[in-house]
Amino acid sequence: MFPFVYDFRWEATSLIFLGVFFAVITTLMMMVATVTVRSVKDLRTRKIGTLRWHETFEDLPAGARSCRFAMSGFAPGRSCDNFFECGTCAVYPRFRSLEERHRPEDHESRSGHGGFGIDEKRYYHRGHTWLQEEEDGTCVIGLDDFAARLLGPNPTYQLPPAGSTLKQHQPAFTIQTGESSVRVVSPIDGEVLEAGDSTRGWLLRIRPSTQLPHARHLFRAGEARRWFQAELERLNRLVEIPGVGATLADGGTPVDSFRETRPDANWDGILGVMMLDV
Amino acid sequence: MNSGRLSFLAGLVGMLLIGWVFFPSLLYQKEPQPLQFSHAVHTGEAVGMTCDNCHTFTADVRSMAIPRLSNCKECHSEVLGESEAEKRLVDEFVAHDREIPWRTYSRQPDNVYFSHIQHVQIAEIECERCHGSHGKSETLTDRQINRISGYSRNIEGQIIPGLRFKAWDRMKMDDCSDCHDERGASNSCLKCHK
Amino acid sequence: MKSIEISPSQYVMVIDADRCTGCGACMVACAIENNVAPAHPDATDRTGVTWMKVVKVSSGNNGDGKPACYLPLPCQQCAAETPCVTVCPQNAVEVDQQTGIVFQMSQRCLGCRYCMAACPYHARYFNWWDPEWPEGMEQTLNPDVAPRMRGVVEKCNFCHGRYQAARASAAEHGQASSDPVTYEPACAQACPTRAIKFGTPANNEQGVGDLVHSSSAFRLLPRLGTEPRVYYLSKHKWIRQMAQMEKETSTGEEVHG
Amino acid sequence: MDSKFITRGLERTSLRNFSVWVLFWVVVLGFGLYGAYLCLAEGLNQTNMDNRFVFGLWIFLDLAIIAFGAGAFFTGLLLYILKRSEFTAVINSAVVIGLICYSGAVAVLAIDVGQPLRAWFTFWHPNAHSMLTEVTFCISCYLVVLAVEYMPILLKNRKLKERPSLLVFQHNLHKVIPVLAAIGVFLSFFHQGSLGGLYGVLKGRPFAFREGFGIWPSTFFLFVLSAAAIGPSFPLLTTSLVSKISRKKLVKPEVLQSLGRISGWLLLAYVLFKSVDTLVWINRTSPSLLFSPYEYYNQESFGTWILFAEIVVFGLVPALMLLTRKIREHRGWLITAGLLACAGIAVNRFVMTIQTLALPTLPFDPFLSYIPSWQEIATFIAVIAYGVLLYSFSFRYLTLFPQERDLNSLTR
Repeated sequence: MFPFVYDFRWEATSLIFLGVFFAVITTLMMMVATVTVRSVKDLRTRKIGTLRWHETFEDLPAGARSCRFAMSGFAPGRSCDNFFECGTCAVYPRFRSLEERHRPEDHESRSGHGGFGIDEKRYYHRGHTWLQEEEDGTCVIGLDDFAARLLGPNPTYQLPPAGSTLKQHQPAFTIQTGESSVRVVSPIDGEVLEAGDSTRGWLLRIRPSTQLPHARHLFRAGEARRWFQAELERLNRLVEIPGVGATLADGGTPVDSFRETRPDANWDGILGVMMLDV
Repeated sequence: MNSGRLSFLAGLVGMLLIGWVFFPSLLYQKEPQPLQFSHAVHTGEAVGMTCDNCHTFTADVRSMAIPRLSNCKECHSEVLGESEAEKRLVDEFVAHDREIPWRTYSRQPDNVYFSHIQHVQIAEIECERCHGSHGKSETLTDRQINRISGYSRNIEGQIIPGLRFKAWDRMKMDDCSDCHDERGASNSCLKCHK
Repeated sequence: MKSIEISPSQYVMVIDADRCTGCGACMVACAIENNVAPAHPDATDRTGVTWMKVVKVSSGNNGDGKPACYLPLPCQQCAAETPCVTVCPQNAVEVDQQTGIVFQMSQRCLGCRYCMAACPYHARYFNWWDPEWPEGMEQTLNPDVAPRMRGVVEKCNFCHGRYQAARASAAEHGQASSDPVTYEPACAQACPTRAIKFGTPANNEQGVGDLVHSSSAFRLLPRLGTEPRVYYLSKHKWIRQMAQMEKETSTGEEVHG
Repeated sequence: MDSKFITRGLERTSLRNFSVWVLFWVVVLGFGLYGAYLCLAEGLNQTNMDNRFVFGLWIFLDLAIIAFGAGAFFTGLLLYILKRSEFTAVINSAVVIGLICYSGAVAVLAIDVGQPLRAWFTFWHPNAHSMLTEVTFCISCYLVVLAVEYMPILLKNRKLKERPSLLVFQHNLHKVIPVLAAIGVFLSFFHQGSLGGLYGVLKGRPFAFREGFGIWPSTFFLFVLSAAAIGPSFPLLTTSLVSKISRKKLVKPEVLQSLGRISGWLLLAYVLFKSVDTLVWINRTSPSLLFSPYEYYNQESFGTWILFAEIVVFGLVPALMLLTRKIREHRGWLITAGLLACAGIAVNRFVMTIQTLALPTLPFDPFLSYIPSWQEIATFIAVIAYGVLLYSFSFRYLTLFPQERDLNSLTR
């Protein structure tokens, strides 16, 4: 193996053979070393939050990753490959302008679609939270109708204290319901000012780092309707909910709690898959 | 220096001590020689003996014999000097005509074939080449036997990391083959193994 | 058959198949000389260790006046493309350049048995059991041969213990180590009919130098190109043809050794 | 109970059912390990191998399962090197199976050699001319590669990835997987080939001996090609089997059909080359050593039917089946074809090992037979049980089939 080992052979065959072997071993060791060094570096630079979101995104079922323009019909079948960061997405501006030209914003005011209350003033995030700008410039965050029906009655919230920092797409708070707990991702970067509760109609008051109209990754009412529709279909593929699906086209109202209609389903799994916490 | 680093260093030193001091003494079983003997006195100017005066070829000419009592008796039929060892030699061994159970330092493993005659007579290699200054030593050290392999430490080498600084520091296969290489002798397995 | 490529100073064995009576003395002498432990009670003829093995070969109906012959089969000490040497993963088999002896280093052997699969002569043996000698019998072990342990391969090495001893006494008489020495393996010594001859063609001990060129000399499976150092002699054509796998030879033409 | 460890969105059987399943295999494993222990402690006299039949069941199985493990390298080649991204669906499972096959084979080899503690000698004093040296080096390296490839799959476990250090390590490791896959392909090419070369170089065994290019006999290339041919077939089979047992849809049917089609082309090429090789061997190689090839098939148990079975029944037939669209699109037939293809490779490995040793070389030698002892079979069963256990745990707690969440509802 080595020249100092008795009966090491200085012949071409041996040298080629051992050369290849050592090359392979060295490459392997270098790779593991590089990976370790990079990991240590990543741990030091505290990119964990972003990284975790990227990993979570990669792990999402394909159905949960469809592009917003796929839902609006401008990019059929397109999957998001930018971690839902529409702000930095290369194709966003093109599709956006297309959308604006061909389908001017739907101003048809309806209190709900598919039985979900959609508020024109609110911005919706794909983790089933919404953001609403208050008069004093702060924002409040709440859970949308869809999430409320997924969670069922009386969920408990573990909210971050005032002064905490929120990062877009990274876990903001945890909800406990039944046996399962799910992490809800923050719709935007910001600082927590005050924790609320469900009786006040919102869960967190924050000071966002971005002004809402510039937060491209959030949905406005028109888009949110289509997205709710897609989410309902996704849910229906996971678990057949009586009263949802086929009946929805008739404008029927979904049940108040999905859970109660199908108590036998794996609700922990469903929660995770629907609320981007896999 | 924080306590973590300190305890790491302490542990390192501790482990090194165990490995370099404690473990070898555990690994090797010490066997004292039955009698003290000074090669230096015999090979010194006063007596002037050479190695082959006592270490002669065995009958099959492959080994050098460890001297038998008859060798000693040639001079030591009675006490010559004043040393304790010599008194014991005469009292315990010569008087009862009992062979001295010397412990051999350099017996090779069972699968090794070593022929002294080929090395000493044909190749004319000096005794010192392999046995070092043993012929000038004042005392006989304990024989150390590896408890696992059963080999003498003179074969495996006294230096713990296994290094060889002088030709006679070790008598391992590599040492044999190095010398064979130097002298252009064959390094075929069959030459030394049985 | 190709002419020999064996260096005249390397050892050859010449076994006269016509003289062999199948008595098995060579097998016994070999086992004793080389410290082969008594067979385990469960051992069969396929799991025992017999460096030298005498096999009986029947002629069928083409006896040529000799209905059967005995072939003592030691390791054939192949001189060319030695099959066991190239396959060993860790250089535990070696051909000694001076003597031509193929030497199995049992201490290096992993026991993978690839060499046994490679050997066309089935002359290699695996230690399926721990070698055990009856109480007291270990005193009779030959000090010139190291016993082998369980799980390693071993084989005939032309009694190299005797070679070493011969080498030492040659040295005593001042003979340089490059000259071949004369010695006789245990099987040759024990053969009551002197069917086994041993020596170097150069020194022509027991006439081996002439015998290997005789017209009745042949080797086993010569077409494999292994150039065995073990030669056989027979005046009987069927034996020669059988050993060389030559089934079609025209009558009246002698096969030259 | 253990639902916190199961990937969200995957539906797994209850812990109770799983425990029963595991317990059964643990008992089987225990029995197998006892047999293996006997072989190690008492020696190889526990087997029915002997000085003539020096290799037996174990070598045959090693060769076969290493060929089956080729799915790991071949799927890696398709996915990471040839960028066929649809095979993301099976890569994790293929890696786990590769790991099981290789580690199992290495474990059996360690029992098969007489002095396992001397295994390092091969590394310390390698004989570069021996095919076995090459096999030893490559398989140990590749086992390391597989273990490293398994790590990101393992670290994706729901609980493990909670730890930032493991998450980051997994993330970075995943980025270099294409390099690992490339090394894996390189190593696999050589050791799959050398396993074939093991027998092809044996001039002393005219039944196995083949001519070739340079130092490599033709069996070297045939083994590489045949391993690549069932590389896609075996994951197809295992996926179907796991799907059956777990009652889940695991991958889209198109992926399996795609695997089948690739397998079919490679198998066809293999059958072609194997036929040419056999003809050269019958007409040139074997006669040149004075061995009449027809004699090999005169023996009672090994007639020419085995040659026919190997090349036609288990070679050409599945190749054509896999290349026929209609058959491929029928789930049952697809699996049957995959099964036939894998059986064909197993027959080939059987012929190269067992039949080679059974046939005599010396003119006065008899034909030999060999039946493995229960200890040998037990050791083999231990490998199966180990594989089932490792796979079961991986399947339950890791995400082996990324498409599974999209294909199954979460209704109990």
